[in-house]
Amino acid sequence: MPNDYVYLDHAATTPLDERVLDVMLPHLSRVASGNPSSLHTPGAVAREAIEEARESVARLVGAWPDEIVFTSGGTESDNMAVLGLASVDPRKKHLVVSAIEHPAVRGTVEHLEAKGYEVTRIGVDMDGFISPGCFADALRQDTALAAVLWASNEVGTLQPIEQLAEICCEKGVPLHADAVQVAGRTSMDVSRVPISTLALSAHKLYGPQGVGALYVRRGIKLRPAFFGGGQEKGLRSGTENVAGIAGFGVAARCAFDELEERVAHEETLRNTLIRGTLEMPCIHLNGHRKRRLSNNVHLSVEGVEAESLVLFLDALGYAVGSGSACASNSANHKASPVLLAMGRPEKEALSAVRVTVGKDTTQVQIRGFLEAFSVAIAQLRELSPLYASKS
Amino acid sequence: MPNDYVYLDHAATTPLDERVLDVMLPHLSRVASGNPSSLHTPGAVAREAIEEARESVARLVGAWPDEIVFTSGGTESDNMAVLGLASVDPRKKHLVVSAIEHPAVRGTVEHLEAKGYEVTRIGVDMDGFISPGCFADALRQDTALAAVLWASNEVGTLQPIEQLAEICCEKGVPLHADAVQVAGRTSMDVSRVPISTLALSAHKLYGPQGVGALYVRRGIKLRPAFFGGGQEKGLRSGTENVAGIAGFGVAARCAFDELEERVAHEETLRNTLIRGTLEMPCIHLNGHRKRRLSNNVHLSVEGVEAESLVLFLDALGYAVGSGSACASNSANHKASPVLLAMGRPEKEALSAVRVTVGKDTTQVQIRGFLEAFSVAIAQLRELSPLYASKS
Amino acid sequence: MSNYKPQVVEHLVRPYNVGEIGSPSGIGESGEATCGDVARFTVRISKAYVEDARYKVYGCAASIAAGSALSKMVRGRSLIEAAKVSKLDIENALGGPLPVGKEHALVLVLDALHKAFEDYWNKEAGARLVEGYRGYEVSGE
Amino acid sequence: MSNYKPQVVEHLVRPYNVGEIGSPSGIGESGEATCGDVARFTVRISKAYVEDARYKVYGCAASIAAGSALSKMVRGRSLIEAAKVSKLDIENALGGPLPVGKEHALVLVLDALHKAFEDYWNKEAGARLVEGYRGYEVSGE
Ligand SMILES: Cc1ncc(COP(=O)(O)O)c(C=O)c1O
Ligand SMILES: Cc1ncc(COP(=O)(O)O)c(C=O)c1O
Repeated sequence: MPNDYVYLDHAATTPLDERVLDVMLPHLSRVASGNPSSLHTPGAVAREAIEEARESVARLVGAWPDEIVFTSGGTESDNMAVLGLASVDPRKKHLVVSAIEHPAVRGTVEHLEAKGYEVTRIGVDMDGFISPGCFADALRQDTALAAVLWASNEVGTLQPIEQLAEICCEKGVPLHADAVQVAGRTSMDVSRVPISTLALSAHKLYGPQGVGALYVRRGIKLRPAFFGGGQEKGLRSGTENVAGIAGFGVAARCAFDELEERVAHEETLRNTLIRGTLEMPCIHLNGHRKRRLSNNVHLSVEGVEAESLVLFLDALGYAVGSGSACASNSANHKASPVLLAMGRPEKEALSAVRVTVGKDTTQVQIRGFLEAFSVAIAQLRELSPLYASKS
Repeated sequence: MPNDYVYLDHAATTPLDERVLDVMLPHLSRVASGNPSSLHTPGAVAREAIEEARESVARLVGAWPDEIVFTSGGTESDNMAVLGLASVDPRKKHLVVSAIEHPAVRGTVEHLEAKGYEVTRIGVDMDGFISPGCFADALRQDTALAAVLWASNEVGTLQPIEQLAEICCEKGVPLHADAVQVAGRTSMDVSRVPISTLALSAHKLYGPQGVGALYVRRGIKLRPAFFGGGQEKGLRSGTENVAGIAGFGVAARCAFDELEERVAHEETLRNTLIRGTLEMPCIHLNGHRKRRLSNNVHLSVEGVEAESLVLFLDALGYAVGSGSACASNSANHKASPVLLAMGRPEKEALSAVRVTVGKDTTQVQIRGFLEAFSVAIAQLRELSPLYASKS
Repeated sequence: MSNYKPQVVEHLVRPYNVGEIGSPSGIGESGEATCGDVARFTVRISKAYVEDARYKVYGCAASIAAGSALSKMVRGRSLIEAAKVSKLDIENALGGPLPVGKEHALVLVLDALHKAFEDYWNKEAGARLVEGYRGYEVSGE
Repeated sequence: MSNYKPQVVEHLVRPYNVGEIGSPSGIGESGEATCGDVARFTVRISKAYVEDARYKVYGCAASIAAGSALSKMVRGRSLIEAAKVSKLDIENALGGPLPVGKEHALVLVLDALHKAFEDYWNKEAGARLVEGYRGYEVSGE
């Protein structure tokens, strides 16, 4: 990769913050941390690092430290929450989810569906919002849990989570919120918003990959994700990833401390991007113009297929995402179910790219990107038998 | 920790090899790897790092790269294997395990037992060996899987895994082997030994914590551990811990390349330790004198309680383990079930410490340790109302 | 750059023979917009030689690169040689096998080219020439 | 050093008043070897003062440190003062609360000491003194 390569795919993963690495390194050295379960000094050092990180992560979301369970990432957190909440009361066999969940929730819900659960999927409008009314109507006496993607990893739409949480609270249904994308991009306070569980992932906020957390409200008893040594109060056995968890802690602390400036910075860049791209012909913004993640621009580019655009931009020195990163490496390109749920035609869904800025992205980079983008789509459209017929 | 602090608890976790860190660092930098699912160059860099690591891990155990699934550690690998093999054929509701499994297998099996599985636990002799005869007799038509701890994380005993695997193969029962402790300490070749699944953990062989692997023999179809983006051929969704996996790869490669010298070095130190400690009064070696892990010395020290000995040695500058690291941080000290299964009285089981050397441990350190050890036990025995009565 | 060889990216960014020939000897299309990929070849044939071949593709990088490479290989060749170009030939021109799951790109562009040839034969050379050509047992696929 | 305060480790490595007094005024034991911890106190009492107090412990670091700290606190004190030493006093001497799950150590050593006192009273001072002492409503636990 050339030195001036520009990374604009922060929704897929973020570069590691140097401050995070600094805190991780002592735990990755030869005289390093021990196993946090060990009694001796290296063990105690490791244990302290974990508890410090727990406090930082708890602060980021407004939780008590004892409500934070460290996991191997957002996917594990989502799985643990959905399976865990579903098995709290075995008589309840109904689930409510949005139609645009991340695969980590969607897949787990499908697994439960195959095991006999009934699932209500709440549709979304053309901006990607679920209607609180429909949501409320879907909740039943036998609803084991509701799950809502707080901010979409694809189109960036922010759901009215407080309102949805209140509805769940009134109806006595536990709510799981996937906050992987929104953490560090909006102020969060689970002490005020009655969410039951909340999934987080370190690598989406400048922390390391392979580390996540699940917030579990006091009083909620999930079943363990793994059986074993009884770590994380028995909920998540396995020797802790000390360096990774310590890194997550710093990442969470920085995200908390710098929240406002980051959001302001990202929004400025995002708006420049939106304005700049929408000036180009036949490009549509997906998701709501304002009520979206501070860093997310999601575009349908007529006449251009997403993969070739992503690779073209890569060749020009810019990394962007095509639809959801998780699915984009699969052999057959499939249209994003999220865009389909938003009522977009399949062809448009295949022409979607996601540009996500980060705290260190600059205006200069954005200007450069807009130029590259217009070159790329012009050339690919010249190539396209579908677009040519229009011009 | 003082600079000359000596770490002799390699069974709990190992210090990170500098060569491992060197390979991890580029993935932990600001211009770092992307999400391996992304199409662009940072994504491709990440993906390549993972596939290279997969080859190294495969080579360590004699597998094909496509038989290696990366996980978040040994605990996850054990859980995935036991739950996965158990659900291959839902008509088979019988499990066979040794009585001295690691909690990651023991706990998962207990979970299945609570769900209606019948479990046969094969006892061990006073050295910790299970008898192949008893093992063979326990396997039935409806046995879903057998699980055996190849090398005990506590007493270090090496099971006759090849023989047990042959027995399983003849009876058509899949065998899961927990190789977390033995990997890098014995040459392994799953292409010759008919094991179905094999659990590995990076942090036990100088790799990072929070990374593991499960070998899954071709043709065996496990159910997914997590649902989500479909990573690791759908078996283990979640954004990959790229730095960690890359680190595991180097750790595995070094372990493979240096196997013989490491084993020889460790055995020399281990034997010095065994000789030195057994010269002291009223100390017993647990596990077989020879057929044990190259780095493991497990002792019962009469009249001394394990926790106070571990902390005493820690104060003198030496880290050792008390029984199993996993359990040693729990509030109430419980006797190790492994020692109880080996027929030891409860009191002796509470007096057990584990000294485990590593590839970088030196003879000078061992001599220093033996002195510290004799000081510590002398002083603690002077304190002990149980031992005093003897002398 | 995905698992693609650098040659694929090179063809993606600087493709050969993009476009459409005005009043071509033959036109061929393959693929379906709704499932992802569409290719169109236009060819000018003169004295059984491919004087010009131009293509358009809507689709993944592999399809674009395959179209580019194929167009380059058939230009200036005899019809018979051109029709013999195989999937393997394209892959070789692209630096080796395409990533798993991307092989459809080869079929897509070959299909479009072959249809353009057939269109030419149908329109220009009439039934006799088609028969004659078939007699050579050339199989492009 | 676990979650223990440094003071605990200090007492573990350099404990005070370890041992047994020959022909003591009182002996007290608590705990059970099979469940982990045993403590034994021997005391020499003279004119209602604790002239000497020595202890032995088989058990975790907390128990050893608690015994050491307790023995130090009661030596040279009046019996009444000595019997008043509380769990909290020991914890303070050890730098603060013990880790969760380790509080039993305090009970263990106080039990042994109180039994040693009772043993002394029973043997030496007779029923009257015990009554008198009880009259003060001192509660060591
Ligand atoms: C909304 C959302 N949820 C869950 C995940 C999964 O998190 P992880 O990549 O840590 O497994 C992601 C990212 O991939 C995400 O964007
Ligand atoms: C034999 C054995 N199996 C499994 C594990 C669990 O591995 P991990 O610590 O990576 O979860 C360990 C170590 O804790 C072990 O020693």
